[in-house]
Amino acid sequence: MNAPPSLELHGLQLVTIVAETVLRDRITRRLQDLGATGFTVTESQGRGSRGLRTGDVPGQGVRIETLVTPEVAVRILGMVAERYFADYAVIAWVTEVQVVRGDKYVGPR
Amino acid sequence: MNAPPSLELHGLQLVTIVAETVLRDRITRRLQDLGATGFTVTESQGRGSRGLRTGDVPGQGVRIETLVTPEVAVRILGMVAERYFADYAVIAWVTEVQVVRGDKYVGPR
Amino acid sequence: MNAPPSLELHGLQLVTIVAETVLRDRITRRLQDLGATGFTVTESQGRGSRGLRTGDVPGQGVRIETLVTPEVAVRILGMVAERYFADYAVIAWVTEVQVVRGDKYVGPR
Amino acid sequence: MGSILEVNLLSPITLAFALGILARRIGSDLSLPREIYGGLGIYLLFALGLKGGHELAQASLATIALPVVATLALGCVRPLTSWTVLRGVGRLPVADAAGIAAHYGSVSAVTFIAALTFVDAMGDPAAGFLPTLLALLESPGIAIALMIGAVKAGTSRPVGEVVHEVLAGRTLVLLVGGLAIGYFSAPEAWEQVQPFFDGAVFKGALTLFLLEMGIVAADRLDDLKTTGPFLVAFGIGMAVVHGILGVAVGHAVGLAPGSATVLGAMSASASYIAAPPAVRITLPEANPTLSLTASLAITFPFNIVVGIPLYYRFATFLAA
Amino acid sequence: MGSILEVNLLSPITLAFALGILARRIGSDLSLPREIYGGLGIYLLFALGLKGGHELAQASLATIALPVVATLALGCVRPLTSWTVLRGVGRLPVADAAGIAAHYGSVSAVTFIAALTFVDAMGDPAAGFLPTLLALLESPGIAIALMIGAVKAGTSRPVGEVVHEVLAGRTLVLLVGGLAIGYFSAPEAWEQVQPFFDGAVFKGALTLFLLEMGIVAADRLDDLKTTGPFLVAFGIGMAVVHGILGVAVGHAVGLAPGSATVLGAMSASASYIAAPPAVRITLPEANPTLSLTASLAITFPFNIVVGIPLYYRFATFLAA
Amino acid sequence: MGSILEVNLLSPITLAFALGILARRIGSDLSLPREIYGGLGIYLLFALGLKGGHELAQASLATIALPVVATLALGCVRPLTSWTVLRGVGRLPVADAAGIAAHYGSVSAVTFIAALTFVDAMGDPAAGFLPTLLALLESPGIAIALMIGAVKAGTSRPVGEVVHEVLAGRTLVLLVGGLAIGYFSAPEAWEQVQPFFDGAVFKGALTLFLLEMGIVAADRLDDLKTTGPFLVAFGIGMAVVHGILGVAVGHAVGLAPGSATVLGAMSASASYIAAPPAVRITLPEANPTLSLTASLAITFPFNIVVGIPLYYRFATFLAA
Ligand SMILES: Nc1ncnc2c1ncn2[C@@H]1O[C@H](COP(=O)(O)O)[C@@H](O)[C@H]1O
Ligand SMILES: Nc1ncnc2c1ncn2[C@@H]1O[C@H](COP(=O)(O)O)[C@@H](O)[C@H]1O
Ligand SMILES: Nc1ncnc2c1ncn2[C@@H]1O[C@H](COP(=O)(O)O)[C@@H](O)[C@H]1O
Ligand code: NA
Ligand code: NA
Ligand code: NA
Repeated sequence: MNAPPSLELHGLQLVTIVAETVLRDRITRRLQDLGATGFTVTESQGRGSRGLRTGDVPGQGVRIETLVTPEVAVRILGMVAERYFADYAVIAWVTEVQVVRGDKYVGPR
Repeated sequence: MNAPPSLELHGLQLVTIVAETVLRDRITRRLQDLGATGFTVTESQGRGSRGLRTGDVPGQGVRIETLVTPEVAVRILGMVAERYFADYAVIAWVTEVQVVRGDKYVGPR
Repeated sequence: MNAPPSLELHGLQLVTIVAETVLRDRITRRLQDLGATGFTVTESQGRGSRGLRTGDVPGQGVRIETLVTPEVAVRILGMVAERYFADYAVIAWVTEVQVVRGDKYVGPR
Repeated sequence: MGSILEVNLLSPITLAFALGILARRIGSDLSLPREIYGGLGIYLLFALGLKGGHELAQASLATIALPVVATLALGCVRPLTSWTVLRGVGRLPVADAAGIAAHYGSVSAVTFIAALTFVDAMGDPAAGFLPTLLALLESPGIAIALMIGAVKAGTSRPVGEVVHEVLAGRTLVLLVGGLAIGYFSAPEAWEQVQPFFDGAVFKGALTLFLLEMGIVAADRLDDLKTTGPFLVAFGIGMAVVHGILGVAVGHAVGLAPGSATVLGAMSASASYIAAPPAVRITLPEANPTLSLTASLAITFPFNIVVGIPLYYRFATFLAA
Repeated sequence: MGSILEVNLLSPITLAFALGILARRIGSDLSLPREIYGGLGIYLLFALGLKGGHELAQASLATIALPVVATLALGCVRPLTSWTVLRGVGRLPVADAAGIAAHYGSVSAVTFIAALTFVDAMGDPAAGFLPTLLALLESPGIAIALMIGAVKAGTSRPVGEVVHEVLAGRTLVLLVGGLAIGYFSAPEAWEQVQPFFDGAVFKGALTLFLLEMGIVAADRLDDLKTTGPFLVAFGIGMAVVHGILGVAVGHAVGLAPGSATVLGAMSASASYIAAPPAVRITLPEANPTLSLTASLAITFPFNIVVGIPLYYRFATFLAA
Repeated sequence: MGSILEVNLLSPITLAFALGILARRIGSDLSLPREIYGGLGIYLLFALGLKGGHELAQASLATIALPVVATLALGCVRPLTSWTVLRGVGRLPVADAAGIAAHYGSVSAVTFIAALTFVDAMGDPAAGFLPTLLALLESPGIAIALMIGAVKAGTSRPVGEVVHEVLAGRTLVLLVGGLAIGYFSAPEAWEQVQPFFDGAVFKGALTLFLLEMGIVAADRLDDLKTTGPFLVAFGIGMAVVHGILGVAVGHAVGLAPGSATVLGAMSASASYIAAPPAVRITLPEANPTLSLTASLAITFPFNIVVGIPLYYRFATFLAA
């Protein structure tokens, strides 16, 4: 992308986590500790390998997105995998993106 | 991304389909047949080339995401294009992503 | 991705803008002027560097997605950065994607 | 007719609809949350069914036999008249004509309720079995028009699947389910919930619903510019023709003016809830803007403001 | 018993539940918007608390002391009987047994309200302090079952955190908060809002709520195929045992048949709002499909249709 | 004053607000679905307008002329006093001062309704044309404060566009639209819907609305730590000054104590629905946390709990 320098595009990683609603606050609270500077949540519904509707426990699922550096992404994915993968309906993936004024989202190390 | 091997990141494709609500069940029912192991749906509104509001037919639009292998992605996109592109307000795209424990989402072939 | 030629995949850019709800119509109205052929909006909630809840002003946040060519993407990001970054809770990023029948989304130049 | 129109125009129900239109025209952000609008719609249909079922339990089979037959006949005739006009006069493509005919072959429950409320206010309340007729008039028209469309368009679309969807659709399930519950409930049990499903609560909920319907209809007014004058003429003309027909048929089978008016309003109305998704799936080439604009932005307001008093006037004329 | 069952079956409340199940079984898209369903639930709990609080202000401490003790005892016993049967007879894994026991140790407020409405219709209204007992029976059972589960599973899960979540959960806050407001409000102030929180509005809202509960329950009926016959037997058997126990205990502490019936129905019921998220967090290995299917698709309908009349029959038998 | 405060504190309306605050402080997940909250807000404003319009139709122009002038004067003065204090005493930046002044130049409809309910309970009901005054007091203050801000900040922000947005905003459309409908509806037509828009249903809906407002306000209490003591003093002090001013002006133009109290409460209140988006667009440099915390977490609770009884006390003192 031929961005004029003024646009200051930064390569970052977008971590997307789809999880049962019951985990919403537990996960977002941890994001900041792991170095994320913010997050965006949307409501979702889904079906996965678990055969479980995400809405099995009343309330739907949530889709959490956070823009982070690669190191923070690894920490977040590790946390999600370790704590929640065994027992909960959770899925997480990473996308490479270009962020405007991306330096804002590089948290303290 | 320097993922520690323990994280088992898998390259997969994220297919996103934005469609009229009336197609929601018709599309998600087909996904599994084509090899997807799951999907996530969020509600959406939109405006496109058709000049049609997605909400023209009562009910809003839906945004369906499914993580799949490249072969399955092609099948899904083909199905959507063939069946729905001519007559419905539908759009579909593919993003390359890295998925934690991505092997879970490689369905039976 | 080994797409059969019939699928006509086009490389495009997906611009995602997360913003205060109060900006929803202001931003979407501008998208078309800048060359976008459509957009998809979902409701969201979030927390960012501003320490502000997106929902501080009653109403939640919105997540606007638009598939565009790289030139249009630059224009949109520039508009968002210039007009809204200083004073509003806004974030924007770009992802490289493959779009089915992507030529539909290349607006007039 | 002056005072009849006045009763209709100066009711909070009609005025709320006008306020909704006005609000959107001046660019207001006013809008009932979608879920509230949906919930009110469910409440109105269910309440209508419950009350109708309770009253049906008091009616004799002899009283309703002829009106039932007449209603089914209307259900078969209306999609055909619509189709004929749309193809013959409007020269619309097959899919569009069939799609619009499906809307005008079905009914608008809100128009029905507004007519009930109007004849109540005129001191000429309709018979208790009218909601049963509404349930009977809802589906046949959709099915017939879709079948015409499928045959003429030579498609192998899932008409069977769609017939099921219409029969299992929320409108019919609420109406028929409510009728059954009202019919079978013990009278004392019905009385315990009646004030919630009847009277001021029902009319108040209808007022709020019409406020939002005004907003929704106003959103379609701009489409009139692109859909052209034929659709406007069709939306009004079809309403008048079907309305007069409904009143006449009602009178012929022995309905009093209040009931004949409501049957006329029902017959004059066009669907905007049950028909659209059914048409969207079966005849996707049909342009949904045409059918929705006609039923929501033309026929519905026409009936609410002018049509219902007109049908009433005709019904009292026949009965005189 | 014939006429008792009839009163129960031919009420709009029970019939609306049946309609919800039927609608989903025939593949209807009918569904109350999630937000309306949530809002109705909040209204019902809050209204129940308000009314109960207003009536509690008229009760003497002497009258309610024994019933309170009896209720707390039921709250301790029910999770243990459930656990014992689930482990001993059903041979379920520790986490599943503890998870289900938490559901059957708590209560269903809707079953409680249906029982109140039923004894009203039978001319045997329950005492005004029963909602207070409901509030007392809600939480202990969840806490006890979760503690058993945490100990047996040897996990260090956040039981404390979860106990807080249950106590601060919406069900208890609305019920206890409503009780307090009803208790402290000046009688004239209560009268100004009473018609909104009581009588036909309350029962009408309950009818709509049960329509959606039928839809939700029907969605779980298919799960019965995979969860197997033990769960069906458990869901019905446990309801009967706890129901009879509740009625007997109520009779023993001096409750009249109406009140004893409601205590029995409360005891016979299983939670599907407060327990699920608590169990999901504390015992994530437990399969939520098992507990939700048992409480929503088996025990809840059983109590609504058959259980409540049965407990009433037993209560009048004891009182005879 | 003891018993006045008691009437106010022991009403379900005030107690529901307190429960909402408490629920959030103990970490409860209780919250009305956003759509229900929005729907209740629309209902309350529309009902207020309808009833006010119906009563306005009975008022003579002579009776309301002076109060109308007085209200418009209050609408011009209040943003100026607010601006002067915020700049002069608080030394806030231009944008923040203008933003907060816009909130305190407008009104809170819920405070108004609570005052109506309170004077009703005191046996001193307000005149029927008060809702008309509310509609008049809503917008001028926002426009004036935004204009000051735009001029002082030297920006070329879209003030015109924003004035349109405020005038076409949902609050004003519902209020003025409701007033017009209530005014023009035939009396018999109004009576048919009145029980839905008035009395217990209205007060019950207000109770639920205040439960959620307590939750929303509690979410802002933590912000008080960062916004500092000046804002607390401003939120209370401005309410008292504007409240006393409103009562005095009301008394001067001949309003009875009930009406003067309601005018005072209106004058003492600050907007949290109409003003925030208008300010956000016109003066984006203004920190929305400051204005929302002041109006929602300080002024609103102060008026609900202490202010309204105080203004009433003053109004009866003047009238004595
Ligand atoms: N292949 C997939 N693509 C997209 N979303 C998925 C996929 N699999 C699972 N999900 C989402 O993740 C949630 C949990 O999935 P699971 O843990 O596999 O049951 C589901 O409810 C879906 O929302
Ligand atoms: N360029 C675009 N970018 C993002 N979403 C789009 C775009 N074009 C269309 N859409 C979405 O796809 C739906 C159908 O578009 P269309 O078929 O072009 O009318 C719209 O309602 C939008 O939600
Ligand atoms: N690092 C991030 N990742 C994802 N979304 C973010 C991030 N930072 C901010 N946001 C979103 O952007 C909005 C505005 O952020 P800000 O301008 O930083 O306060 C927030 O409410 C979030 O929805
Ligand atoms: Na319809
Ligand atoms: Na529960
Ligand atoms: Na306001």
